Amino acid sequence: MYWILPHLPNGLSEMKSAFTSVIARDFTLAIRQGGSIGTAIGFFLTVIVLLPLGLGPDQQLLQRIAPGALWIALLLSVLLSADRLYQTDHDDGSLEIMALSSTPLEIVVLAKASVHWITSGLPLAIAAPVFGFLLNLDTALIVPLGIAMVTGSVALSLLASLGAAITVGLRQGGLLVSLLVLPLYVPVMIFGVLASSGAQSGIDNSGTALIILVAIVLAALVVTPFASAAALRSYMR
Amino acid sequence: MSSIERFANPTRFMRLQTAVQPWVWIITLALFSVGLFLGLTRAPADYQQGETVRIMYVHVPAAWSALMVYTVMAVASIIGIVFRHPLADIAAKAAAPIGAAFCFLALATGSLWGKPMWGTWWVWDARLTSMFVLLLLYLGYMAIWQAIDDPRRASRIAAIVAIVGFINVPIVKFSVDWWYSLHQPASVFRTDGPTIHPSILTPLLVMGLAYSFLFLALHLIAIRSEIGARRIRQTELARTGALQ
Amino acid sequence: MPLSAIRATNIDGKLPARDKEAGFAESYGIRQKYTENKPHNATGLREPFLWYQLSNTTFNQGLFALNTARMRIVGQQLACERGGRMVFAGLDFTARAGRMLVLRGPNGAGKTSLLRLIAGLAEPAGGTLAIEETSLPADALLGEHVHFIAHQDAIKLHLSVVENLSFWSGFFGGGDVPGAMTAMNLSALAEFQAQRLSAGQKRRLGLARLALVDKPVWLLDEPTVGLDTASQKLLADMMTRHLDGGGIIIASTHIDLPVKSSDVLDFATLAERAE
Amino acid sequence: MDFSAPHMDFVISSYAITIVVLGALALWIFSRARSVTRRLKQLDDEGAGRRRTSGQTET
Repeated sequence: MYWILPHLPNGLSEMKSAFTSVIARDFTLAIRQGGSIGTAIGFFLTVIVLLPLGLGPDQQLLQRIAPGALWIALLLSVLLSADRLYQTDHDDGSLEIMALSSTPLEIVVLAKASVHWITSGLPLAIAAPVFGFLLNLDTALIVPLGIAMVTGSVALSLLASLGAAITVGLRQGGLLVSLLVLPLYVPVMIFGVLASSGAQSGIDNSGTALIILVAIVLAALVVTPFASAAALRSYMR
Repeated sequence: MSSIERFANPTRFMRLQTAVQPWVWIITLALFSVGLFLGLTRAPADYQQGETVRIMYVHVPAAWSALMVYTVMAVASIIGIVFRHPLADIAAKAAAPIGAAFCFLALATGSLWGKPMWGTWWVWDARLTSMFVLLLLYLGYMAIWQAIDDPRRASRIAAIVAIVGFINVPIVKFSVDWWYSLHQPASVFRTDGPTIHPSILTPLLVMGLAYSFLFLALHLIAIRSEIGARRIRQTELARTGALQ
Repeated sequence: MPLSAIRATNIDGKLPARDKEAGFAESYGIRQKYTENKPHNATGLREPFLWYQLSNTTFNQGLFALNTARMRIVGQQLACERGGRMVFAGLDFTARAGRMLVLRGPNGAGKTSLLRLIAGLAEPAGGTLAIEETSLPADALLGEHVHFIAHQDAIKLHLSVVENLSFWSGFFGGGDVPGAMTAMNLSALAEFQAQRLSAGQKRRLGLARLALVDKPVWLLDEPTVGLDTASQKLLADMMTRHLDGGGIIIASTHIDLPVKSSDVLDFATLAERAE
Repeated sequence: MDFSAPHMDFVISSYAITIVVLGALALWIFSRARSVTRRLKQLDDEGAGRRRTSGQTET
């Protein structure tokens, strides 16, 4: 790749301006249209309410499953909030114009995914521990849960945007997205729960689990932009 | 004409396939008979599991080959997406149902093994759980092929799905092992590892080889018919092109 | 295509002496291959995914001054398939600098498919598409040097006119927003949200992108749809200016735009030849 | 191996399900291959017929 080097300064500035303008646009749109984050939190609460109704109001039981239940609610709502991430850009032709520019589509994907994280993933990750009291969450766990969720939600948003990109041209997105993305969520959830549920059977691995969670986030940060951009390109050809 | 160059290599493959096919089947049957003979008659019954241990000779090879097939699928997808080799896409697509069947068998026999051992049909044991996730990955991959009509587009998207899933598999395995080691149930028993006695290991390996050759045989046929299907599509395409 | 060929296009060439960028490239020890009078296949979208497709042309918009004086876009024996059906086959065309190529033909004849194919948004089922006599590097993709005006206007309804345009100018790394608005007579509507615009005004907003950033090749798919005569005049003026600057326009229109120096590619006759 | 051993039914049923599933898979693959070859042959005959009637060549 040595032959890129002389042109990087020029290219970088261009890509930076593209990146920032996509972020600015999507952020403005998210604020103008509004509603999306409210819907996501509403969905989150619905899942939380269904759990005691299904499992019975046993406080001890709820307290024991609280971290896992909150994580499941979180990843479901993040997944569904990203379902239509690329839809409007795909339908109104913006995506094609972006693909035709000299800015790699990976940059666009990264920008859109980060906006989704800021507008959906992060608020949910912050709200989730707060709503933990509904499940009688051990108050000592609120802070570690918050940290783990804010970290993990980055990976959740990235993988959800990958799912949205893979199904952008298809009529029935939702179910397929879930089938494709939920298996990818398994490691995030496992280490997220471990990082946020403190001491398990004597030993406390939450620190290690959090570090591994960060590693997973970084891996997702590397892989998903390329995969999503490739998927979007394939839908345009 | 691009369609010709697109199928130049496949035609060579067809010739190769017709040549090797019978030998592959002979080897497969031979391996199966040897493996079953050793496993069912020669290998001893386990001192605590009794005859139940013989389930291992269909369970473990199924799990092995499910993983192997997914690897084959991912490698084929990488070749297909980087070098645009049509045969690679076709090979990946043809492998998926076979791998899914192996994966399902691993789960079913595992559950049948678990009932007498654990007393329940299903235990969230680390191995079974990661197998379950693998089955989900297979289903997702096949769902993509179902959902997208245009084969060229479908092959690219499916390849991306397969590659991402392939990156995911070891992470899932690692995380599930970790998770399982933390909530450890009372009775744990190992189905493989260095402790196995050769009289058990030999039939196990032979059966594993037999499964691999069965995959090879079925895969070759599936690829062949997939090439045929694409060629049918091409021909009909050419007809419509000539008509309008 | 074989890796060796692609490497060869990236290195081991000579720079024309007249190129003002020669010193720059040489100073980095890079010797940029040029394809004067040499055609090369230029279709498709660039995939950083494939390491060997990465090259300076991904990044060096504006670094190489486009020499479009004698530039030609030449399609030979192009075939296009869509939805399992052959749209057209054996299509030959040449688009010359300073001239407009008008695509004529009934609906479904493949005018849009051809435009998408040139832009790189569709893959030819056969044939070659090449840029000839250009100063673009050998591995340039045509798609990165075109304005593509499709049926959709690529505008966000919740953004105002000026916001839409400044997004695109920011995305393309700088553009002339006020100029674009005056070119399509949108200055009065600058603060209007796009959802309050009429269909024709939306179309004008979409077309304003042409004046926003300078690109040598314009691909216009029914640009006049929903435009009143005044706006059509504006568009025609813009196109004439582009052609006078040595640009290339390939447009599918039903009405005759008052644009001089235009060739016609009729898909009806093409279909007859296919019989 | 003795068939009177405890849990023998589980062993037998696991072997049975393996045979059934793999057999079904093989059957499916074989039938698909057969149908594809039949259709291909049919198309080739048509193509040959078209060529014979009108001198036009395959696209």
